[in-house]
Amino acid sequence: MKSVFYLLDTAPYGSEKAFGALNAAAVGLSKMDVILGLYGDGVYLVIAGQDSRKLGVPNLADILYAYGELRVLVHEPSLMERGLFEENFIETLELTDEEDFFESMKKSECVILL
Amino acid sequence: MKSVFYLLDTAPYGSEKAFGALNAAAVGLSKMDVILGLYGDGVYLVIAGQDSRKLGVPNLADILYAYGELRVLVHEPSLMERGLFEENFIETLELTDEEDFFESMKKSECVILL
Amino acid sequence: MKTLTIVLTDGPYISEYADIAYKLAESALEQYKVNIFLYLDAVHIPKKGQNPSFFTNAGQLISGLTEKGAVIRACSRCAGARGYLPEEEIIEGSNCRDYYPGIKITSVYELSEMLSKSDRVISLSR
Amino acid sequence: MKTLTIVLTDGPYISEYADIAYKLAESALEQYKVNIFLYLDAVHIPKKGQNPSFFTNAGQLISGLTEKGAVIRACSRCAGARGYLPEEEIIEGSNCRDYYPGIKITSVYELSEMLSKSDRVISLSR
Amino acid sequence: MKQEQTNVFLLTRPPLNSRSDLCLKLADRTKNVRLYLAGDGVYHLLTKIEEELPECKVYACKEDLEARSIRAGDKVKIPDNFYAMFIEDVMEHSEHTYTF
Amino acid sequence: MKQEQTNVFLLTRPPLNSRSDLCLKLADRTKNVRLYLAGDGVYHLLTKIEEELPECKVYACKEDLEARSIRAGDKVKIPDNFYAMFIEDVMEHSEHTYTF
Repeated sequence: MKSVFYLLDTAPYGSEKAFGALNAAAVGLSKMDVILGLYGDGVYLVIAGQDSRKLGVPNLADILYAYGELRVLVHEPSLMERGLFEENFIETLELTDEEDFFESMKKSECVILL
Repeated sequence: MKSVFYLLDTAPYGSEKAFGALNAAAVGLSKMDVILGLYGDGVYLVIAGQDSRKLGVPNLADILYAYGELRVLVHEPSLMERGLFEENFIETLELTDEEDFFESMKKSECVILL
Repeated sequence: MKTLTIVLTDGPYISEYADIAYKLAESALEQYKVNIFLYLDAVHIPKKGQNPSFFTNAGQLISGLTEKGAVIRACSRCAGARGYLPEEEIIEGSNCRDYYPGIKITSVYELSEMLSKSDRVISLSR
Repeated sequence: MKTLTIVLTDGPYISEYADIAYKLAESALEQYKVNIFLYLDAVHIPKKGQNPSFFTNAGQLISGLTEKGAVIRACSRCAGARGYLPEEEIIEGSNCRDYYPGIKITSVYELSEMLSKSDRVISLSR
Repeated sequence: MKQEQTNVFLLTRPPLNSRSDLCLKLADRTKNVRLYLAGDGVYHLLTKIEEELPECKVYACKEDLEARSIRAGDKVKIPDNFYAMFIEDVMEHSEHTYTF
Repeated sequence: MKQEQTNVFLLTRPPLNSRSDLCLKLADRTKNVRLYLAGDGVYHLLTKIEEELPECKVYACKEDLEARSIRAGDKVKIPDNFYAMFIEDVMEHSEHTYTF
């Protein structure tokens, strides 16, 4: 495999899955082309200003900033369905329509859902 | 508590949840009024003729038969949505419309989702 | 004194319910009796030796509740399936050497017992 | 020889993916190299001492695959969080005394290593 | 004067989730509802749940709002100690408690 | 003669599930699809998935059908050894493999 597409469809903080997807994607960067695709509830990760200190869990937005070289695609229809139009988004992410999102999945050699 | 409503909304066999809900409901019978409500994917449990030997997991239909005194309510709209019209159902179950299903939940002193 | 019973079914970290149950129980213990029943994957919550670098140790949290009076029990079928076995001897309030102090493995009948003696019940599961 | 890597994220019993992974790996091992990476809750799968009265022992199943040549590794962060700690000493092919034989705890970097050397990848998670 | 009995709902799932739908359906058929949003339940504020359930008092957990960077509208109450308030409501003033 | 490259999908989720929807959307945009149903994925036969995806070859796992008491229509293939067939397809004849 020279490319991998991690798909995250779980909301951040309610589960370790978002943290796990970010870690797995980040450590893969040195060996492969890695894309993290945010789909369904995974798109909640885009909101800027997350502060998880009082929950005693890692700040996932900070992890996204720390791995600026990681390509993160955001499935726009999932954002729209969830009422995420007026929020500020983390800037490094790429909003993609359904067509482009699925094309990226198909272009990657493998897709991993966590 | 004198009454408990266990709500199962997970498909049988893909997870231990259905087995867990059946066991918890069955052991409660001696102390309380127990209802097991099948909702969403939980309604797949109604199909007669289940044979799980080759999977190496308990036959959940047999457990339902074994606890004939357990009241099991089946949410009919969930059945319809899942295309379960032409199947044979286990006879001891009670099909209920949405109104009655929610009324039963409200009449029980507590609702437990597994 | 009124009694609250909390039923959990998820393991730690993969879901936030161990943390939420801790906060609920901690608040409730100031005035009420609290039971927690660990069912299905929740029997993993009290496993000893957790070292979650970035998260709060869920096993220690929940074990700490027993010092404040919470009664915490794990389902023996679920625990046995996952490799947690009850023993005769009780050490630090636990009958499982794999568990943090204060948490005992008992049968699922204990769940019915807890429920029948409770005023309120909360279940948390993903 | 072609290589298949299977990525798991769920614990045993609560999901059927340990069983499905076993069947996939067993078939694949007849002709191919097989890696299995245990991530998140899947690090519970190899826990020793499982006694699931009504189900097939998932830990023994997966441990048996290593005898047929499968390489099975667990994420060290996920394992450590849940109380499974790697040790220096390797006994029966494992560096964790809580684990069935043949399964080692390694870092998540091993996942990238496995993926980059694989021809096909299958992930199973609920 | 005795406080009126309420029905307390705790919702910890995000929108577009089958358990959230079940919660909202049941709340819709119930009187005197107090809806507590914690965990991923606070994402319902993005879809204005407080306007969908105008009869219902809505509370949200501050730590969960901060972690997820969600702002609450004026109709939503953000208690200083969410869990203490929830527990008091459940134990002392509620007829029924439902958790989704 | 070289066999045509296929795209192999393994679906283990029931209908009305967001991952099933994602699987079907992706399958719909993909050529030469072989859809393998295992686990709770076999419940898709109740909603006639083989008719929704007429271009697609559909296989179902026998043990999973039996456990769940699901009958398969004529268009659905039920291999003697589902996993052996799946693995051969994945390893030897597929361009891509997707699991949902």
